[in-house]
Amino acid sequence: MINMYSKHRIAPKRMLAAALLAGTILGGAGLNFAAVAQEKVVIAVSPLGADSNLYWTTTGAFIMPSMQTLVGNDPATGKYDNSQLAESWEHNEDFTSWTFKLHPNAMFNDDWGPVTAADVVHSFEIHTGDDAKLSGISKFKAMTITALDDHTVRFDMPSPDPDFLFSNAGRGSLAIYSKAQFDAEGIEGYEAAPAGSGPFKYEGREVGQSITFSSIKDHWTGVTAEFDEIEFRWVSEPSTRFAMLSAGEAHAVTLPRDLRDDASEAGQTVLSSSAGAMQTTMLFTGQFMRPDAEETRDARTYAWADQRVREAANRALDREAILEVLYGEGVGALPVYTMDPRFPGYSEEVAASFDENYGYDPEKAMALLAEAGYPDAFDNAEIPLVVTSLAGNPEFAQMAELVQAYFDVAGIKTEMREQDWATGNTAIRGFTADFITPMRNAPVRPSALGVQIFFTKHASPHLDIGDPEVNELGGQLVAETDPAKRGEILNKMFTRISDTYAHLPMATVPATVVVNSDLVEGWTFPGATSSGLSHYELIDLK
Amino acid sequence: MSGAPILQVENLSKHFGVRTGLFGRQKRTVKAVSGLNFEIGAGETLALVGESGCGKTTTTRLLLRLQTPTHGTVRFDGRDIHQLKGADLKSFRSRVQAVFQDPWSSINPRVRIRDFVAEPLIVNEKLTSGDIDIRVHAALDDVGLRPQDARKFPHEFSGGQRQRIAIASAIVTRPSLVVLDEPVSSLDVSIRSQIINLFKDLQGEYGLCYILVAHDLATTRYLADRVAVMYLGSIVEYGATDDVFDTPAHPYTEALLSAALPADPGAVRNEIVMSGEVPSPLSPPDGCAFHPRCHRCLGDACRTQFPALISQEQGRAVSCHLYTE
Amino acid sequence: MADTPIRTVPSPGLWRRARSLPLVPIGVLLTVFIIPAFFAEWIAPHDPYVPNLKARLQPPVFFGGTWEFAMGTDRLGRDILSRILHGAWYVLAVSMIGIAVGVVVGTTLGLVAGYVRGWFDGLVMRLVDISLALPAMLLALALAAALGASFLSVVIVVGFALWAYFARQVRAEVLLLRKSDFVARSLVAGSSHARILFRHILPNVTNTIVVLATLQVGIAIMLDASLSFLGIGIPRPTPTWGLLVSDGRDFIATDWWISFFPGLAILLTVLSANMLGDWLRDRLDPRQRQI
Amino acid sequence: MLRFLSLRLASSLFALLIITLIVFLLSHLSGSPVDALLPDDASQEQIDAFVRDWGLDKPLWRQYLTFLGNALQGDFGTSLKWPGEDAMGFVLDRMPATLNLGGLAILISVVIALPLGVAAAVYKSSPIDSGAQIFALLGQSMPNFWLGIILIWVFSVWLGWLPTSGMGTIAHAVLPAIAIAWFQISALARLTRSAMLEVLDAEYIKLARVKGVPEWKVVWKHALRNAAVVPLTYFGILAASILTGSVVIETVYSWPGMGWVAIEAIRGRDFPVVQAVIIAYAVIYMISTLVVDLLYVLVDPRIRHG
Amino acid sequence: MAEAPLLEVTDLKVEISTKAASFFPVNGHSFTVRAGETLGIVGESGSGKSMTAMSLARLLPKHAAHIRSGSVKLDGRELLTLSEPEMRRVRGKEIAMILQDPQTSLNPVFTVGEQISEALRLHAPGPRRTLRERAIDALRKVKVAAPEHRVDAYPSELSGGMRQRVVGAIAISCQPKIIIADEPTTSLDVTVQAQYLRLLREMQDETGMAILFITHDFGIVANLCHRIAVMYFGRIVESGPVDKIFARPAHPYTEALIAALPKLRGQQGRLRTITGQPPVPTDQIAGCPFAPRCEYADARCRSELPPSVDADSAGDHSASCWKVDR
Repeated sequence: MINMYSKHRIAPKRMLAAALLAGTILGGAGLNFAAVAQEKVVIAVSPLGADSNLYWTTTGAFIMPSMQTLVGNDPATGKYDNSQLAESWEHNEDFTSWTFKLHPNAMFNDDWGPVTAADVVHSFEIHTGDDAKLSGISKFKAMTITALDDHTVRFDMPSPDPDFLFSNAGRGSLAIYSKAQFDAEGIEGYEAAPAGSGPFKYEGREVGQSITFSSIKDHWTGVTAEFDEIEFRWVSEPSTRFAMLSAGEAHAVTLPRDLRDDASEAGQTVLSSSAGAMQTTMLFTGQFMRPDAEETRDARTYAWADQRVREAANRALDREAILEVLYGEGVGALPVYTMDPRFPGYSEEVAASFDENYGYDPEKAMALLAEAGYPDAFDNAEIPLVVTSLAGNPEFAQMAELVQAYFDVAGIKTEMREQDWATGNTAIRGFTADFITPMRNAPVRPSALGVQIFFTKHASPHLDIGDPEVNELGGQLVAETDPAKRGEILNKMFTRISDTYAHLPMATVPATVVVNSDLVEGWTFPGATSSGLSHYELIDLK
Repeated sequence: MSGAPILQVENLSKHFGVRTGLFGRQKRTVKAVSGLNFEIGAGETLALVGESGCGKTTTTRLLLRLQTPTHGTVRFDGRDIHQLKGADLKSFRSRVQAVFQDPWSSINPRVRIRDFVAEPLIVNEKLTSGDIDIRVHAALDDVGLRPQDARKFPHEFSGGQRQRIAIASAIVTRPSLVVLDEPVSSLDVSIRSQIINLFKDLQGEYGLCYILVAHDLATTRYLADRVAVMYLGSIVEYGATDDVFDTPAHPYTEALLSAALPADPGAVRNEIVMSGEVPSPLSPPDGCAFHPRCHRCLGDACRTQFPALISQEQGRAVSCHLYTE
Repeated sequence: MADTPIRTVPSPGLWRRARSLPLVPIGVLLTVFIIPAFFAEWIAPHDPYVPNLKARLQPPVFFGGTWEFAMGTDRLGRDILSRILHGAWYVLAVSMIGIAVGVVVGTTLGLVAGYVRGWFDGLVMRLVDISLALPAMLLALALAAALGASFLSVVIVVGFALWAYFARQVRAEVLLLRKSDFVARSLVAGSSHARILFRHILPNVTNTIVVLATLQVGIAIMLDASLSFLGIGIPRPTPTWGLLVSDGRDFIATDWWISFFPGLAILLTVLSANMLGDWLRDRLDPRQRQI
Repeated sequence: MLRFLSLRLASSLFALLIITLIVFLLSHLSGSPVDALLPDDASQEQIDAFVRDWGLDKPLWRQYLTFLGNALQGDFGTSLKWPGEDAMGFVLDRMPATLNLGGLAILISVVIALPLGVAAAVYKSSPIDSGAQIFALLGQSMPNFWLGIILIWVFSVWLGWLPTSGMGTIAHAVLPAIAIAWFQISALARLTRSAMLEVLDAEYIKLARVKGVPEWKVVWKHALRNAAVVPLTYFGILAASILTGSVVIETVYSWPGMGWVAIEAIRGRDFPVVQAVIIAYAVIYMISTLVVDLLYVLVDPRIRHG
Repeated sequence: MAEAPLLEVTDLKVEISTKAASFFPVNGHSFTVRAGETLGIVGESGSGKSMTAMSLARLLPKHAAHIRSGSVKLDGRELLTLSEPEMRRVRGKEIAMILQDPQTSLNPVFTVGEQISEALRLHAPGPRRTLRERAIDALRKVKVAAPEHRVDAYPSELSGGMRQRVVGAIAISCQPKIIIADEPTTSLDVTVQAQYLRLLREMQDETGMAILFITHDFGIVANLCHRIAVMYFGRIVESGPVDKIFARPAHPYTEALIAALPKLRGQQGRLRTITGQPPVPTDQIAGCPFAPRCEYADARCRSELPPSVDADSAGDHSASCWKVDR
């Protein structure tokens, strides 16, 4: 009996232990994860490239909703407005001097006082320091800033900059920090909790996981969010984000196209930005039109140095089908990368003749290739096609696969190369790129800016296509200040780019976000920022 | 002893360094064997007896040149085996072989019998494959196996047969000396006598000489011409087998023999109570290593002085204070 | 010196061995893995590479689909079944070559280290430590960034991830074997160290190597899949199973078949390889007890 | 004992030194951080300043020596990707997250694998045995990210029992820990099984039965205590695998641990953090093997007195 | 002679069945052990002697081996029909065992004291301190020096002989009626073996327990046992008092075995041998299993199994051989 007894004595003990363990787990489960509290909005997006409260040390992909810039974008149209810190602005005739007048009632959160010209000057200084990595900041470094009075600042620049508002709006090259806070707490104060003037107050961040803001009840703009808190969660797996949305853990998430369809089928709501947020293309890299290309290397190693090959490549693509797969219905083809109807220089003719010149025509593609002697006339007939799934552009992998398939039909041999942005950039900067790579323009830059960055040597030398005519026009553009003439030059540039089949333009795409239809009624945002998202205070909860 | 000795061992010692204590600061020396002297003549069998840990195995490994001695020499045919090189070494390897205790572990399970038996020939002599086959078949025949067994793998044989295979491999080069390390202790009784007889037969036929390590004293007595009794790394008594077994001189030999159980309920046994067990070689007792267990301990002399091995008449030698003046 | 005696279990006859073959795992391996690897060209009903945009996201047969696409199609309308069949070859190649690299490097180092001991042994064991301490995944990321993701870099990573296991195991076996009587016997016979190493010790560790290699098939395939997940596997459009599962992972809740069937192929292959490995281990070496 | 430990420590340090070299070379082979960390339109002055600041213009060996010297003082530089963060400090901040997750994964794998292995050994060749083996093998047969996502859908979305992702309560850790652990269960259960089989054949088990010890006590007290030594030796590898597994699983579950840092840092060419994180991984591994060696001695008196 | 035997084994058969084969390693044998007596079971490997020992304690390997028939009575009580918990109380308390290898028969992770007191706790529970005292007592009984100190030692700290004494201490700790000793001295040195056997004899004298001693060594049986049973191929082929068997072996196998041994004193010529190999349990042999190796065998020996017959008139010596009267 002793043995029997001891057997029974031990068993309950073990069961107790098991129960304790289970209890701890379930008990813990009950604490926190149940559906999010109504007053807190959760938005799950891909992790950021860089993550810091010191905005100027990041590449500017995410501007915190607690911070404001000088110029705003209208949520419905994307047009510049005075919803941010500048009440009004003006520029001199040749666009070399811009003056901004601040809203007199603009206040920093956390009682750091009114927003003044001193704050702008101070922010300008920290943004142009050595540790600044912001996109477009090099332009700021060449400027000088002057505080004209408490609420007026003037920027002076060495060359005309008609698109200066872009830098201060969605692009967000200059976020306004509080000088008062800096004087009181130094850089550590910014690191711990930067005071901004936006409709949200910075609450804190878990590096790599989330960042939280509370909404300000009587904000100086008079706009107040209808919820108490907003939390951004960085979640790299799209399906995890989808799961969070489905489980009610997130109000809004960003999803790749197919999952968006799935989510919409499952009853969630897909919201698009009111304006185009991104343009995509595939670039023939390498300065293939440069006259000195022959000297520096054998141009024939680049199949696409021959315009007939470039045209064939474009003709080989059934854009309608590709865009439908990549972005869904309703996304229009883009005639020239960086050309946008919102900005000067838009060429109706190029757009109108796009179908005729770039339309799907495999026979013509094959004829052109035969004429060009492809592949026999080229040393390197196999064109590497770069896939960059690391860059947070989920559709790029498919884009490359589809392009490859269509190329294959037309007889262009390609070889996939999985490559991250950094490696690709290294090759491009070193002028050793021998691949076709997907590229995006987000937020959509003003045409003048975009065309110079991606096609001329003027803004970023390594992306220059090497066409003397485009570069010549680019040079004129830099010097020209008359809006009408600038438009003409741009128009010519786009025409030239289109005529020479300098790239494989794809689409203008709005930014989209999927919201949990049980929790969110709607949200209007212009798609004007790098991430596409903004105007969080306008999220309309059910 | 008939003729010149084939193997001479002089002052042979093997010490191992052992680190002990925290951080291994203390470096101790373990004297696995020390100051061994003996020799073997052609066609003779010398047995090494003693309890486990007495240095028998180390001794055989030194004789087989598997280990290098700390002091002393082993001469085979008059030449120091630890100095041999090249062809001389090959010749030594082919003339000295061994049979180990466990027939299960001493044969590579992945090698055919033919290749196992032939290995000493293959590595030491230049023979054609056909010649090797002939020699292997002859050796298998010698140990009572059939030529067709050469094609098989070890697992197809029983323990007794495996030991025959091991013996075949040991005699295939017609060696002069075979070291037998507990060659029958893992065999069944009914097989044991077959193998013991086989050793005798082979010795008669080829004039082999054996160095036998065995813990079964009856087997030792049956096979050995002379015997060296070892205790804690030293030889305590040495002499012709019959002499040593019939009139043991050293108290340890006496005790050892009295512990052996004759397979005869009527046999008279003079039981000697030997207290305790063999001390650790790490901390051997001072003086005579056996004195803590000795039933005839004389006192201080035994406790402090190491008794030298003193030759008696008829090639006998004893290391005991009882026999020193 | 308490040596574990090395004993081998008498192997049963060939016929008995054949009768007890684990037919199910072998059958599964053949149908899912080996035959497709070599004959996908002829078996696959569709071209695995060409998108068919009219047939996007077709569900599998019995789930609203048709026999034309028995396992459904992916987002570009490519036939999942054909992609799985064509992917088998790459999976086979990566795992086999990767394991071969691991076996050759690991066995050689383990063999020599265990036999000669001394400083070389110390060095090899430190290398093993280093290799185990460096997560293979991180190495892969760095390597992919350095060399570009390619078939070669995947093979290198798999080899690097596996060699240490072989080295450890082989070394441990050699340490036991070198003390065995048959090695002593062979030394007495006059064999050179090279002969002992290759003629006596190596054949006795082959079982271990074979068993371990079988069990590593799973690890190799998993590693390949994880690399695809991180975007540094064999580049597109090569339909390796890892890529197929990885590409379809977003759609587990909706278009589940995209990742389910390649996942099932991986599961069946790895399960069978492991079962076969277990069976081999039970048959070949009862002492063997590493993973 | 102490001597053994100090030897182990010395060899671990040597291994770490080699690892620093490998890590340094690899991270420098893998391209310039300039392209990852500066925007597309960075000017040449920006690039030059960056190169100068990070010492990228010095010869490689100088860079390594500088790196090593600083590393010895725990200074791996400042993160490039998380501006203002001290690289090692940043990694160390993430370490508890990974250790918590890894610890839970180890706990889960042990709690499941040990009984599974014991049951399989006790009921050798029975359906229980095959069932246990197949259950254990399943974890090794599924890519862990796939398993991870399935777990999210089943337990978070459909059943709503556990949160999908992120870090917070212990409930957040359950799914990722299971996703990591399941892969290990197989290996651990198999080891336990074979060790138990060996031990159950031992004489002292017979002796225990002869004494009249009830069977469950024979298995769980006499046999397991001995068999546990074998899985224990596997713990170093277990730790390594769990660290490796965490790289993928932390990404799936947005678990802000070291694995997450590692991937983000490598993608961003954040040299200082890459170096810090790999060294941290290596140190954890070395420490865990050291701890295993110590445990080994505690569990097995044969070694203590050997 | 009239008193009832302590242990009575009748027609015991053990079958091992695996997928590959099924055979009887113990094939129907009967023997008795009286209180205070030592019975030696002698046999070569594979003869079934260890299997006999394990089947008496009902500790055959599960699944594979089964007792097919027979009866085992201890003090008149049938053991084979006891329930497992009842049997567990017999084990250790009434039947104790000493196993072959002292290196492995103690659990390396528990102290000597824990292992002795575990047996005590199971069969005669008491408070911790008493158990420890009794464990020390048991060690003292097996003549372990400094038992108060050794009780806390791990097996790895003890020498082989010492370990086997500890195993002995576990065996006698609950004062069993019979100890089954399965080759307990095989791995010991002769001097240690002699000490151990002396200890066993003393313990027997002191407690009056019976010993079933299983061995392959005729030297041990000659010196320790009162009676001998010789096993071959799963059966007892001869049994009787030790002096009768050594003096006049009735079975050719016994006779050959004794003659095959080298003698310690008074040397003989060539050793007698038994031809062939001992059978393995899976072999199929018609008739007398020893017939293929027996020099006296004839046609009947090869076809018919010989019954056990008395070898002399005293009735305490029997053999299974057609040629007992040769």
